[in-house]
Amino acid sequence: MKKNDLTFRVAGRAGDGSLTTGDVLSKIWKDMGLWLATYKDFPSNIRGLPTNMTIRLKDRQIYYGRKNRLDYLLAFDDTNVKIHLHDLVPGGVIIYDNSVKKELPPELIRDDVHYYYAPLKKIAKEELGLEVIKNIVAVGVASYLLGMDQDRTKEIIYKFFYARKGEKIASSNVEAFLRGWNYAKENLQKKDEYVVEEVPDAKKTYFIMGNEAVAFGAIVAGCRFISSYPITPATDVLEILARELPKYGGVMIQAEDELSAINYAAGAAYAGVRAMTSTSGPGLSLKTETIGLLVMNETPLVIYVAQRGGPSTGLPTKPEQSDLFHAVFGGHGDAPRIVIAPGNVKEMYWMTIDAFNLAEKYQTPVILLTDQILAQNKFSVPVEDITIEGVRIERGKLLTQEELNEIIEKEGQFLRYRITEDGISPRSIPGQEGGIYTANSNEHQEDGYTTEDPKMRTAMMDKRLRKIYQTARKSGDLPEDLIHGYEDAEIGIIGYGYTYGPIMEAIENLASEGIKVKFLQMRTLWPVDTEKLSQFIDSAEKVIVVDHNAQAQLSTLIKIVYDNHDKLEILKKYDGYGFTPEIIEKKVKEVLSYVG
Amino acid sequence: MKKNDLTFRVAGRAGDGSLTTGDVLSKIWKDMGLWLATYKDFPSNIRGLPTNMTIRLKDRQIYYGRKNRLDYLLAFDDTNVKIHLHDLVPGGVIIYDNSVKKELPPELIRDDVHYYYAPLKKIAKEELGLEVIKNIVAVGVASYLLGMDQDRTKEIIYKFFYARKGEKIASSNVEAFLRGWNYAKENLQKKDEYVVEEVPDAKKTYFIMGNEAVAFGAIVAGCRFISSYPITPATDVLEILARELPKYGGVMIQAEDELSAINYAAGAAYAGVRAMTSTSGPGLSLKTETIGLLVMNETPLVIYVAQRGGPSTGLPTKPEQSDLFHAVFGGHGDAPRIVIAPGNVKEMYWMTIDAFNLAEKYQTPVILLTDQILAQNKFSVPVEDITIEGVRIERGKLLTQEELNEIIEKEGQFLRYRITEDGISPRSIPGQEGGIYTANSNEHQEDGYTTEDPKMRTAMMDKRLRKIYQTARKSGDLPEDLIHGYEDAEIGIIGYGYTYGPIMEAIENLASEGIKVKFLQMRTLWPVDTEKLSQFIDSAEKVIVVDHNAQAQLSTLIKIVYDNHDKLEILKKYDGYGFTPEIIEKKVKEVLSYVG
Amino acid sequence: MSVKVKLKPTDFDSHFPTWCPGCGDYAVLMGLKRALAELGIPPHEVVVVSGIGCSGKISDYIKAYGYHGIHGRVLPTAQAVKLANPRLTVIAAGGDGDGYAIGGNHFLHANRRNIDITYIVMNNQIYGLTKGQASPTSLPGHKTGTSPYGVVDYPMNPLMVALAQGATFVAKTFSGNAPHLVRVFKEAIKHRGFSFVDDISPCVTWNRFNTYEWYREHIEYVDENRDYNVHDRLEAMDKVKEVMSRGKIPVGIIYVEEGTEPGDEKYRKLAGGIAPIDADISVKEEYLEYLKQFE
Amino acid sequence: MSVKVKLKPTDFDSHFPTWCPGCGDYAVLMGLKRALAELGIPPHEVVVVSGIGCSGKISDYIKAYGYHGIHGRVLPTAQAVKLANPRLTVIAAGGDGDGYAIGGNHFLHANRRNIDITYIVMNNQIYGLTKGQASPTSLPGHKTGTSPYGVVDYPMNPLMVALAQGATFVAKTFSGNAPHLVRVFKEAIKHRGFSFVDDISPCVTWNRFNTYEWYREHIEYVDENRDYNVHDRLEAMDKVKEVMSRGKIPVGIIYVEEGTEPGDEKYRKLAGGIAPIDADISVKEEYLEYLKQFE
Ligand SMILES: Cc1ncc(C[n+]2csc(CCOP(=O)(O)OP(=O)(O)O)c2C)c(N)n1
Ligand SMILES: Cc1ncc(C[n+]2csc(CCOP(=O)(O)OP(=O)(O)O)c2C)c(N)n1
Ligand code: SF4
Ligand code: SF4
Ligand SMILES: [Mg+2]
Ligand SMILES: [Mg+2]
Repeated sequence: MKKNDLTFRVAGRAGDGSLTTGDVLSKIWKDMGLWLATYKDFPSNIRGLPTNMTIRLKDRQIYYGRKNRLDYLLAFDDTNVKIHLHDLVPGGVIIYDNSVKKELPPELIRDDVHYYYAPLKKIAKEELGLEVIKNIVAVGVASYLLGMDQDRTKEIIYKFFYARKGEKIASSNVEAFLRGWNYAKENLQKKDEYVVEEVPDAKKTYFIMGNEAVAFGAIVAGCRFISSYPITPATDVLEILARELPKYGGVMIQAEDELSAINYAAGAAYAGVRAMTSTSGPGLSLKTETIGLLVMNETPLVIYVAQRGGPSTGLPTKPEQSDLFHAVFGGHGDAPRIVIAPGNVKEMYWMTIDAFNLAEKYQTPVILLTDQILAQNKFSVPVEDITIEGVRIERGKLLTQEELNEIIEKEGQFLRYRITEDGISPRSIPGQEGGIYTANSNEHQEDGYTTEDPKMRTAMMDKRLRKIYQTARKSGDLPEDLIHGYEDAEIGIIGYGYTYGPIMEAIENLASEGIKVKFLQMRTLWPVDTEKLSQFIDSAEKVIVVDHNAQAQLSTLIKIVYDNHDKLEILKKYDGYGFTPEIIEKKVKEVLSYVG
Repeated sequence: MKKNDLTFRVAGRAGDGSLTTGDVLSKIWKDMGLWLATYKDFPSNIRGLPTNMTIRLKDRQIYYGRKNRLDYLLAFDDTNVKIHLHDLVPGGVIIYDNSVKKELPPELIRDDVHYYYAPLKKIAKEELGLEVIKNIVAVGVASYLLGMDQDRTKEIIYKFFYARKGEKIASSNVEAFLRGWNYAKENLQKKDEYVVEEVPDAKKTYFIMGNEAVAFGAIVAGCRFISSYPITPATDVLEILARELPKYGGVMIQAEDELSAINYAAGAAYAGVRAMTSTSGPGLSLKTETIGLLVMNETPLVIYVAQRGGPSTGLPTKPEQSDLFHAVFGGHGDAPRIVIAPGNVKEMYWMTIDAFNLAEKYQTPVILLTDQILAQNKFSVPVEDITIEGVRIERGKLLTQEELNEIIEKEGQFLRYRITEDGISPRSIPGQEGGIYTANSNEHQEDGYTTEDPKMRTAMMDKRLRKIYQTARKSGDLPEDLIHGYEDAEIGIIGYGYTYGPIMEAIENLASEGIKVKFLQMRTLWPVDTEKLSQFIDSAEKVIVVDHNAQAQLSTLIKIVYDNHDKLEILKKYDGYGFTPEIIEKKVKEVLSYVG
Repeated sequence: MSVKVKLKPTDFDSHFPTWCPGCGDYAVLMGLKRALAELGIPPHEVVVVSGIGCSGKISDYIKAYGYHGIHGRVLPTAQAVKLANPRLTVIAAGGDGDGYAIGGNHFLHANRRNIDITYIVMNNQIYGLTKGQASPTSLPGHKTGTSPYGVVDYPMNPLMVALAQGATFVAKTFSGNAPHLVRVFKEAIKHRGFSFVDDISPCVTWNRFNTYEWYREHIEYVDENRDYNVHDRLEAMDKVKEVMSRGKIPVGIIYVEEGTEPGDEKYRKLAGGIAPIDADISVKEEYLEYLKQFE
Repeated sequence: MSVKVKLKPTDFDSHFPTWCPGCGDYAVLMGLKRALAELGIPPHEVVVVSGIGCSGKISDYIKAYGYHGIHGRVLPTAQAVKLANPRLTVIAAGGDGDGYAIGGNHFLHANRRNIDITYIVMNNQIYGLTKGQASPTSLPGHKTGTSPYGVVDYPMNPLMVALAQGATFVAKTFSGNAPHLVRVFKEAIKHRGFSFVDDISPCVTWNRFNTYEWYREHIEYVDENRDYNVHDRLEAMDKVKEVMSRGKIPVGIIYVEEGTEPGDEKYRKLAGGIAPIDADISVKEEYLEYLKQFE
């Protein structure tokens, strides 16, 4: 019996409701006390093209929603059986909706896989009069087959729909669930070993999507203005904040384009409001010029970037980490900014708060760089990991009227761009008496007035660089890069963002085979913590850089600051799918085979 | 006597005509057979702020228009004496327009400098009735003092104005010249040693600005469409082509913004016309998204970028080389492009032609990266260096209708994005029968139709990378990086763009002191010729990277491909002024002092 | 452009669309195929430049040279294709987000340039592909993903903007009325100059407010029993304003200016009537003339 | 906004301008100082957001909070400043290139949003700072650096576009008529909503065609002996069109819509009337409500 350890995939066509099926199942399993992680794989299409969602569950923490191999497939048509058939493990399961094509053709039959046929759509249409409810019929079939408790499941479904759509819809969904359950009970003979059971005394968790965590982080951090232009996979943040911000005196402006989005946000930030803009690669490209402006006029802004497959429109709904070059180096002129990257949903929450604090403390744009996998998938997080305790709002050298008065009294004048030792200047906001200055895109003197004086120019440039490359770098304020795994391992791995998930799982799996690996999770991508990075690489024989893009962008960044390039092994991928633990394990073994 | 070797500066206020004075003097000297190079230093202002132009002349090739020290200053007011006084060499000269302030104050008097006072404005206004003609009065004074031949000079001035403005203006300018000459003859006693004389049998040269050479290169290369948005220091190219292209069936579209500029150009390129867009940093930032599109849909386009001081609006009329990061890495997704950089005006012409050929052969955007110094200054170039002989128009795999028919006959179909060994696919243009395809910003299959298939995606990405990183890299088509100076020197220098000028001069000066230096002039900045670069650095003890920006962008690029970072010495500058030979010489000596 | 060959709409068939069943964009695709076929323009002489959005996929679904560009930049590309090669029939197409939000500036200026292309906006008053956010044409009060409390801003008025900016052909049609749509497309393509067609193309998935039925109730055909001079810009503006003031949507060919020289011809005239695609680019002695000024 | 303190124009003095003598922008600077002083708005409650161009330098030259941003992005920034803090008087200012070329899209949409700011375009029908290229308002035939054979395109019509897009205050004034300009600025600043003022601000250096004299000959004041209803959008459009059809330039307060709720107020209303700058951002228990959905 394989209990409470399952990789389950629902696959259909866009518009089919596969994602709904997945959502309902997840909710049930979550309430049964299991830990979950999802991996949604959908096309840039509203209806018709193949779509699927993988849900992984365990009775303990799970890092990531995807594996090379699959236990369970719920397929709404034969096309989807074909697509996923070979991902199934021996002993795996297929639930196939045979409403349209009664039988699967021989080439779709594997001996080592268990098949269950159920006319889901037909039951929904003919017995329930509503085709889309086939998703819940499917839930019924799967629940039965997985040996779940009927009453408990029914209760969860009822509650789920009741909260969202009321009594009537809740009842009809329960009805659909029961039809599925009963069909299975009457017609299907359980042959497989998979079982999902209630976990006693389960840890309390949130089941939450990265974008949802970022939006919450923004609210808690005091963000009161967002302006963005919709784009997958970042839109959720805009939509959530459109709904939530007004509750707290905030404003959401759907901009006419990305150029205006970032300039709206900048205007609010200049006026003293914590502000952000959110986007993905194409929008980031369009925001380039303004990022440079914000470096120049030292306006704090959080730029949330959920990466997807590029270049250009590319693979608009698929994951990739190919905007790193641009995040770090994009824009004309010398325009250093801070780039930070959370590796999981918990960090997405906390590092959003960091981003706002860093932006104001260092009076700079901060890019919060994530990716489609973290942004759009849900993960179980212990409730104590997302709390408001310990949250600090640090506004840096933003002056109150009193502080401003004091400066003027003491120094006779207020200079917004005062050249200070740490490179950070006192900051006033419009409306304050005595705080007048010009936020200038031209090089400027200390009061903000345009200058072309070479000495002042050099001093201003030095100041701007100093605050990022020295003050911020040494401050301890930047999210620390973390070392996971086995410190004394001779193989190291470096990655950032979602690859944290598959790498952590690979480390566990390898450890169970006796292979020790260590992992440097980079959380501040710019400016790089050179010392920690160098120490990490120095102390390993070989270091594998997990780089989800074609040009090895992360490896390139590392090569700039670490000069023993031979130590680096690059593991690349750019086919629109996330790394899996298996791929990383394989690479580690390969490298091990020729190291020492 | 110091003959035919002069660093001369005219300094006044914007709108004062300093640049005109410089232009007329240059023209005279050019016609006298001298070699010239200028350095214009003007503010982002139309009237009032200090502006100056330095002209250097020799009787042999001259690389660069600026030096730390100055021989001659023509100042239209005392402010400009103050600004430039300390740049003068001992024995140097000041011609001061004392129309307004009769005497210079004691703090502006140096013992080791010769002063000549002349009321230029007063003469112009009172004797000639036209204040602006003071520029030509000044030319008269300077010509007299420099011992130039009166008749010869008069004749050149007459011709110069006759060609531009006709008989009447020509005569009044000659009159102004004579007033200046006579004033000097009657009132001034030559005390200095500077003399400029006609060079017998002088080589025939063009005296031409970088932007003028680029525009000519575009015409010769068959560019028949330009669309840009005005921006200093690139506007000249747009203006010249606005005038010239219609003569050859070409079109200039002044776009509504930079986003459209590049997309207009792209449309023309897609339709089969050689096209370009021109800009500077801020415009480059705005064009980012479309550069990625052109990488994706494999449309050939030349993007001319004349760099200026950044970030943001920055120092809009001053030189800098701080757009390198963006030129190479700008844009979301993996979007490799070709970046080439001429080092002098001759190369600006030839490499513009290269850019068009490369764009079409490799079906890619090509960034032609220059800078304000090369773009807006004039240099003497032997006439045989800018010719139409040897120009080849290479259109790569652009098909004729016949070739297209053949493919279809042989292969049954035409696939625009056919995956080929060299990564370059056959290219049709709209209007051709059988050549239909979609130029797609989404990842696509071989006919251009959108795909999300992981295998096809990987193959297409590989193809796009292959054509740049392998085919183009190994082809010999990319402008070769050049090694100048002394091959066996232990000190090397690396630079690109305008720094070619001061570096070449520094090499000559150092050689005369017995110090040997070699110089790798990078002309292809991406993809880097790693082998040549490595050999160059390997074979030196220390290599100085001349980097006109604050973040050492060129050095950073080198660090990616060359891993003995300790060998690199970074020489940075970012105060709005170009490197001078002296700065480079000093650095070489400094490095020499602690190397072997 | 003259009628050249006998063509069927199916001659323009390509990959099958992946739009939702019932989407208004199907009518545009079919209508375009029919219009082109009836005008006898062969596929290889047609270029369809489209943006990003559900609507933007149209260039993937029609057999013609296609340019499926980036979001919002349809018009510069399309205009330049025509400037480059006037023998091509150029159709620019995209959504209301593509054309009126991110692409608004190019819309503003394309009207001024009057290059001889046809611009079709599939206006569904919503962002379709990104799953239902407000667009500049969404009506006040409309609740969408980005307007959970209802749209706040005054809606964009593309017809009036086009008229204000000098457009020479302005029309509005409806995907629910195929014959009208085909007629408008044909006239638009035939018109010499910039032809702007705003097509009501309902999104059946994300816009449950502005449905086919809703549109049918709100449309007022201005070209049936036309009561104003279609060649008078001010009268056309008055008409649009008047219909809209009654809460209705004016549909029809709204304004046509004949006899104005298309912008591309004006540019071509500067070049002696030669189009860039026909220019001789072999290396010529006459180029050297340019260098004289530097001697 | 209420009259608060007695102020003099010189209270707004700052760095001395570097514009050419005679430039129309001086009048705008002076007029703005006078208008603000007469309205009694103290410098620290004023924000001047400007673009890049000669005109864009204005934020360097007035004592007020300034934002000298990048080319073309004046309006988003300015609107957001007001949305963030409604107690501020926000002036957006820039050139015709800045506002109608590169910034055209934001102009299109600012009219729709009706945020309570004043937008002054210093329209000299040329690109001044970049030394004389055609702008969207340059007239056909005008020879400039980028139109050596004369401008080809139909000129942009900002007044009509503003009217078409829902603007609630539309005016045109002239730097050659300081009293008019001050009056218009005052009305614009007082108007609650988006106030658009196109100011004729001659460039004496690069535009030798549209000179002060030329403008004096072409201007027709529509607010002297007004013969139409200034509160009727369609009548205002008719007036603009009619004056222009005679080759004249309509100058005056052209359209005013009173009583319409400004956009920023609408957005504020969603948030219970609290402005972002006044929002409490201390960490609160009530935030936890949000997390319930994930339990
Ligand atoms: C620069 C950029 N920003 C945002 C997006 C995301 N995006 C894709 S389509 C679209 C809008 C779709 O709306 P519309 O143009 O009305 O087309 P529809 O899908 O309704 O036909 C957006 C915002 C993108 N692809 N590129
Ligand atoms: C993105 C960008 N593109 C181009 C420029 C160059 N530029 C500076 S000002 C200007 C236009 C000036 O014209 P206008 O806006 O009419 O202002 P004016 O100088 O006439 O007042 C341009 C194109 C720039 N600074 N930034
Ligand atoms: S989502 Fe709307 S616009 Fe997109 S295909 Fe479906 S119906 Fe059409
Ligand atoms: S160039 Fe023209 S716009 Fe600029 S300051 Fe001079 S007169 Fe004014
Ligand atoms: Mg739409
Ligand atoms: Mg202007």
